[in-house]
Amino acid sequence: MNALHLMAELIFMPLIAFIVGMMMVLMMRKISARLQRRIGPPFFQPLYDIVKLYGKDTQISHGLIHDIGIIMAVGGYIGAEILLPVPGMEGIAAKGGVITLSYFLMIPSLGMALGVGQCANPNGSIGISRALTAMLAYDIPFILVVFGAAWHYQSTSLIGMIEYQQVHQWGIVEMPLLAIAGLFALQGMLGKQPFEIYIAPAEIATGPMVEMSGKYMGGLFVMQTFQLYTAGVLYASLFLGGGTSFLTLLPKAFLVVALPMSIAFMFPRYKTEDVIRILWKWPVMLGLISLAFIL
Amino acid sequence: MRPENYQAVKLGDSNEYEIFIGPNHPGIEGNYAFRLMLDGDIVVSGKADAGYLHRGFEKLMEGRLWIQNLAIVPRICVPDPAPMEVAYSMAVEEIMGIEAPIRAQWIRTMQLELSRVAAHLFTFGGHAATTGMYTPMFWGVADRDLVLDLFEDFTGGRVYSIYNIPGGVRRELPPEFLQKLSNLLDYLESRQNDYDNLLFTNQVFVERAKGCGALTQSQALELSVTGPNLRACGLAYDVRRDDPYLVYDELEFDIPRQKHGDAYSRILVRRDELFQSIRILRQIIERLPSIKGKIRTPIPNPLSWNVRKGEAYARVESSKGELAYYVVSDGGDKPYRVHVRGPSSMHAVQTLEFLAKGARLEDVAQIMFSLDACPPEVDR
Amino acid sequence: MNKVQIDEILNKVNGIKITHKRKTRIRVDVDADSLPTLLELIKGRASYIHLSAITCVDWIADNQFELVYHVWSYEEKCLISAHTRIDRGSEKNPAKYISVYDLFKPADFFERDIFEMYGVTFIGSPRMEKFILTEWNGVPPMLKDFDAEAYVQETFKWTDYNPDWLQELTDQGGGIAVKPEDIRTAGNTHNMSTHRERDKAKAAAVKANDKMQGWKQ
Amino acid sequence: MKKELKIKQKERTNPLAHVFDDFIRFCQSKSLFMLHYCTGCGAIELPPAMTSRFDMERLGIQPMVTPRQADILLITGYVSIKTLKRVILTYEQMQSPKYVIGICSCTVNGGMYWQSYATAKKLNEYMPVDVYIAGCMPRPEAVMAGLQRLKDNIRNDKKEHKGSAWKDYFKRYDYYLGNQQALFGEDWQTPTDIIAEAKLYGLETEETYGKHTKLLEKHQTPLLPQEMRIK
Amino acid sequence: MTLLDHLFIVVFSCLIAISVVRNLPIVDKLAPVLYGLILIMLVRMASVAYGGDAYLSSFSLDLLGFKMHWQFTALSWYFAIITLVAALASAVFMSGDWGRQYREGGGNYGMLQLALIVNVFSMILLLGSGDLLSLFIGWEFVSWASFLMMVLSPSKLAKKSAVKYIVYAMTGAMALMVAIVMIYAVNDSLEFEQISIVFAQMSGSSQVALVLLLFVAFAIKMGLLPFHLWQAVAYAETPGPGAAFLGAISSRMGMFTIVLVIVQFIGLGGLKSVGTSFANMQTLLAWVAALTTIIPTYIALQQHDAKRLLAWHGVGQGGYMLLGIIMFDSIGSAGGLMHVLNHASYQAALFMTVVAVMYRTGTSDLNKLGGLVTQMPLTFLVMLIGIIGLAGLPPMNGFVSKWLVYRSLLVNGQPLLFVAAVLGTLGTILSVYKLIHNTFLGQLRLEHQNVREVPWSMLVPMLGLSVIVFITGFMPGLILPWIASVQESVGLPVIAHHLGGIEYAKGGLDMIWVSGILFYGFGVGALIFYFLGGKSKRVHQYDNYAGGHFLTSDVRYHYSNNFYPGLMHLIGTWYRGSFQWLENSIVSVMSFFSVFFENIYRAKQPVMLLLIGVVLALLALYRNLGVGA
Repeated sequence: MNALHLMAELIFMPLIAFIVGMMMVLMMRKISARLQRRIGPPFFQPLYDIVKLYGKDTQISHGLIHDIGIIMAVGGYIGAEILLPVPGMEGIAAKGGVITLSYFLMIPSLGMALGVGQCANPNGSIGISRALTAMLAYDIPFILVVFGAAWHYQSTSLIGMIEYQQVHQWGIVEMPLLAIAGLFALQGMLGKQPFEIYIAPAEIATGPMVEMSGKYMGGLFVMQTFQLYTAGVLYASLFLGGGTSFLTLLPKAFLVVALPMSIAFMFPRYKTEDVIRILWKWPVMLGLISLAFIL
Repeated sequence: MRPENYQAVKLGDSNEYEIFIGPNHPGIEGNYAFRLMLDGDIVVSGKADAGYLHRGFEKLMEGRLWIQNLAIVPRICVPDPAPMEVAYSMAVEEIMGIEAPIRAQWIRTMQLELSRVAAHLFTFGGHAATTGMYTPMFWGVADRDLVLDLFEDFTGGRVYSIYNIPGGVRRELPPEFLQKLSNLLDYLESRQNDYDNLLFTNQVFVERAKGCGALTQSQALELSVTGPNLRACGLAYDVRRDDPYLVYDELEFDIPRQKHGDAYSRILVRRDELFQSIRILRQIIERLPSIKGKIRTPIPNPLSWNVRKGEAYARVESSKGELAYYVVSDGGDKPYRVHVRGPSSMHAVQTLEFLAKGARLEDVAQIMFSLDACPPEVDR
Repeated sequence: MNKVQIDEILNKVNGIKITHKRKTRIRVDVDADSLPTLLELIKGRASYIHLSAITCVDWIADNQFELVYHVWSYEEKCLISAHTRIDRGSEKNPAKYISVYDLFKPADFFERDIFEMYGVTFIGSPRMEKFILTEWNGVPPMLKDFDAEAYVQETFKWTDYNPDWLQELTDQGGGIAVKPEDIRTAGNTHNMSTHRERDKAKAAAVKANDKMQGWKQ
Repeated sequence: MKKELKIKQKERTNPLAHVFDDFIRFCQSKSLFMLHYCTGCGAIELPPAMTSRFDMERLGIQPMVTPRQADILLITGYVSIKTLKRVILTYEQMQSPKYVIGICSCTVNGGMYWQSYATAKKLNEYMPVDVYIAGCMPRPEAVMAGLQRLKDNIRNDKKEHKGSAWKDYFKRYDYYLGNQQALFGEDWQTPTDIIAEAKLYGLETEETYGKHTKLLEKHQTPLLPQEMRIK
Repeated sequence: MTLLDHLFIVVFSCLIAISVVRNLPIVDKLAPVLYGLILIMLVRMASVAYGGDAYLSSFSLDLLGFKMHWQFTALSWYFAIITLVAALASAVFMSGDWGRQYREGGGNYGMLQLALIVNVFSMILLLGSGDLLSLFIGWEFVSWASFLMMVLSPSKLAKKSAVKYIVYAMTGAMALMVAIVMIYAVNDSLEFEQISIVFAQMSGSSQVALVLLLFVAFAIKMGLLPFHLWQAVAYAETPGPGAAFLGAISSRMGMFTIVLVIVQFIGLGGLKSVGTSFANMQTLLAWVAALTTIIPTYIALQQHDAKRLLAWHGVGQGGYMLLGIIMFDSIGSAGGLMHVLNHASYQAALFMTVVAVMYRTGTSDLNKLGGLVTQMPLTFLVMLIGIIGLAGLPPMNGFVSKWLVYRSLLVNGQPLLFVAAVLGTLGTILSVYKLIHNTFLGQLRLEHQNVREVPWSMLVPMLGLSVIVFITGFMPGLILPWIASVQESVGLPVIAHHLGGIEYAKGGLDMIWVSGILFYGFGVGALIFYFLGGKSKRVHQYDNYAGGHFLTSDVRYHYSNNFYPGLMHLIGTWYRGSFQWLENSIVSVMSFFSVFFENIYRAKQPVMLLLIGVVLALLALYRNLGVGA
């Protein structure tokens, strides 16, 4: 890998993630609009929102950690995108592997938690406490899924996993139960209903976002695009055979994101303990059964 | 606020902290506030804080003519304004000793029931939204809009119709109106299945709503809870049936009730009531064409109309519960005293505080919306 | 329970005056002293357990407050309105009455409402504090001698109304054809002349307003 | 007509600055977050405007929960004195560019509550109002039309100067503060330090200060942010 | 005279020097210098950590006919260097203002200094042990030295917990002694090599007994389940830097002996041969380790006191070390061993930050703090680095060792253990966020408005430790050669490493790249933040969203108590239910014993000697009997 190639990857991998992520946000909002018998936002709406938020004339900060929290939240995802291989660009996926990636995905949460913490707003703190609890809930099935996949493909590197699936069959065919468990975990990871406890506007006024204005809010919007993209591409790489080109990868990723979204708007949110209960019951059970087959 | 409010004070040793629900909060219905003292996520105590919508209605009405007041009464409860006009008109009629013509009474009944349909459709969405499900709100409000279209058709106003007047109603129904109404009722009934699947039998929603904010019947009676909230506790009390007004004693309808008194029972009662209202409206559609006659008993020149001395307590069943107007006249051209007894003044203050105590933070908004409290009735 | 039986129970209260207005409405007038007894009696003996409302009426000419307790029975399906009159009190010595909170829990709300709107203190009511008017420092506004209109005219300069956009519209030939103040003066002479004691009340209100100049603290 | 107040703002030297500004203004007009605050009865017509029938989101308008996140403050009807204090607090907590829309006649001049001792009459005495939507209450179509007007104002702000009323609050803070003090008393203070904000963003003019701000300085408890310090 | 002899002499002279001058002011300056000296001695022996031969001591001691000798292998050196760095940091930390405040508060500062050097001395003695008898004596010394430090705190609870500790420690010592006797009985020798020989000769049930006895002895010191109850309270009550030192390294002596005895001489084969193939001793130990990661971590989640919270995490992290080493492969054992150093570095730093906060505010109650980040930013920074390390997130060193453990579990196909380890990590993230949130973030209380950053004498060791946390995370290759030597010396498979991490077929780890990418991400994030967005204005805490309300000063607007209520609704009952009976039963047994041992404690040191004497006499008796038989 020459330096120039690497530089290009460092720039383009997050950029592609951002652009695709914005389309996923648009898709999400369009799906919700259709279910609610509406038209929904125009095509460039996610971009308008982000530019508008970054273009705010004034914004408040509760201190340096508030700023750093947002930097960590966005930066953590930018780092994670480089660990997530896409067709033609592998980034440094060979140096980290899927365990490192799953740890990287916790850094934005921690960053946001720090930033929100300094806002000194209990709504935000409750939101973070719920978000971390939700992380505890969905990470258990998620890590089982990662374990199963890594064991099955005999590799912790996503490149290796994709190669295996390209040669053999897709993961979803070989490990259907694990794939279903993965979808559950995905729903929790995206924080959509019924696992939407940490935003909960009617209870804690959007929780972590309560004191976010201007570019701070913009950072969180950017983070959401990355989040959707990462979830979609990661799941597609683990179970849907990744892709040899963007033309084959992206439809899978969109499909993966569309599935949780279409059920999300049909449900209220669970309480925190029910989230843990549900996520530790069904997906973990499915994952363990599946692991019993794999091992 | 005053500068002294910002001068730092030493905080006590308690680990409880405060959360402000409202006035600017999605978990509050309207411009109202609820201060919670929390320990973890358990509410230690809640304190209602009203007055954000206070306009001094009762004072305003003392300064306006009898007829002028009709313009402002509906504004006391925005989601369900029709019962306000009717109750006020009924009170004035009682003092005057006149009675609205029978056709006007049927039209009033129709207006009240339509308003109830609209209010309940609005409530479902609000209740569901507090648990994080927004789709019923989008559906419910859009369907309510169709009801408002009918209001506009026969009264001229979408929300505030100001259609009643002491002695009757202002205008005759437009042609083909009953056909439109019938079509709307068909449409609403066709949506029943969708709403049931989406909301009333949604497993997650049922799990959230069951047991949330449960009142026993004796607690409800002690707190003067009325309307659907009381019926959800098992007491089939309805002003329409027990203190009949207008033509309700000629109509056939059931009084739905539930046993458990929790949020789920309350929303189920409202759902059933919605369909009972549709049933009543169907009967009205059937019988109204055969009832001919005037729509208004003539009253003197309203600009110099001195209502004779007396007092009246008029009660109607609004979508929230028992609504009453106590009107006192000293024989002048303006009311001497008007007292509005909104059902929410019982639900939104004492009952809410009572139910919030010991509840979970997750449930507070749901409790408030499931009580269907309407803050302007508290503030007036 | 028929009409006779309820009369029998009510007549146990001294000096009671019973008026059967219609089937579901009974008006009773009692002394201030015997009202709690009456409420206790009809709650305990005749199942009137639902306190529908407590209304206060300011009879300024008689220098009295009238308190009306509307109590409903779910079983009898009848509403008793118990009227009583108490002394209106003065600014220094505000009106006092006894709370019925121990009989009816909702009295908490109504008594607090009357407390802040009329200044009547209910002894034994759990929360005699401001609720709706927490940020109002003037006299209780529902009193007849508080002239809201005079107060508004003095506090808000809302009639000299010339926003920029209105000026723009006026320049284009539109705008408000008749000024609000013109309508008001016309309306005053025409509509409000029939008010019996308008001038008297107005003078009293202006006086009261002078006293409460310090409300904006 | 009130005179145009000049603010001491640095000239942008970047040749692309205008293009950027236009782009940002375009995005601002396309994406408006409105605050979820029902101040009065007009709020009842907002759900229809938001939901399936009229669908505000197709215009890029969506509700937001806290003032920090929102761009538009919709004053939906009469504001009682108690609410007005909260509205001012909320307005000051919102981040510029921010827009105020007065819905219903009551925000224009008190409407049918002109007689009421408890409601404020003219909203634009206390904060700059971008668009008034008159009516009691305005229909959802009217609300949408008002919002559309606001969008046009924002987009054409460079030419017509109608979309930046929010600057007026900083430029003529003394006037607004004076009206607030007249209503709430002399020692009225909000936690937001508008003067410091005006200074920081270069929005101060000679009318930012005056006798009312002096009065504020005299009475206020200074609320300075905690500085991070090593020693 | 070998280098090891020099080391012993230096350590001993330091012990003498400090005990002489301990009540003079000069001890402040002297102690760090002396620890530095010992550290230099250790660095001179560094060749052992890079594959060199073990150092043997020329001293030997004949006691009751046993010949005791001492040696320093790569393993000993690895633990020794951690001990000395922790001791040096603690000494510097307490040398300045903290010590002054401690003295003024009525604390016995001289005794604290003495306790520290006694601990270091006894640990070096234990680490250098060359046979089972010197091991046992070192073991006893370490136990009593820790006890000496724990009883320094004047609080009653501290005394009680110290007594509880010594009860446990004596139980462990008894177990160790019986195990030694068992080994001795077979072959009449106390050399380490005898263990594996004896183990092979033993019957099945004796093998189980031996492994269990040894394990109980070491597990008690390390605080492994179910012997975890003594540790957290005892460490948390130890004064200031003493807690940092004990929390960092003291209980890791258990880890040292596990590696030395169980891993090296019984080995994987030995453990697997005990029990059935389905549930052998390795599985048992692995599950003990896994439960040790989970249960104390979730107990930590419930704590209100910052020091207790950290102390419970200290217990929990021990589980990872055992879990890694018990896998017996190159990456797992490397992870377990590396975690000792990593844990020591961030745990000491974290304890010091908490002590620093206590120094300024006088409390470590998490409900009484908040918003200190503006007042004590450097302490906050250290705590941030520390908690990232403790939570095991990149780029700090905790991530590397945990990654190695995870990778090993994955390679060995242990999904349940893997999930257990992740559960522990997630619980750690939850509780460390609670720690930093309740201490440094949120609402600043009135009484803390004038709190300032701690003086440099306290900041320097904290910052130094956090630099270690970061550097060893960024370049784990600095540590990995030591690990490799340790693995070689104890006969484990050796890890293939480079400066950035490890090489491993099908997915390695290169922390330089990983951290680089992370910082690249942060850099881009910062660019976006500072150049694409406008200026932001700092605001006061009252300028905050409160549902449209005015936030006034009488409102407690800081969420601290019962921080994870949702989780507690679910698992809170388990705390009260299933752990309570265990704790109750152990505590009641212990309190019964503690009465007895408290009396012994009152009689003080002679009893300790007496106890050692009794133990040795028993040993001799057994030997004679054995000879006689």
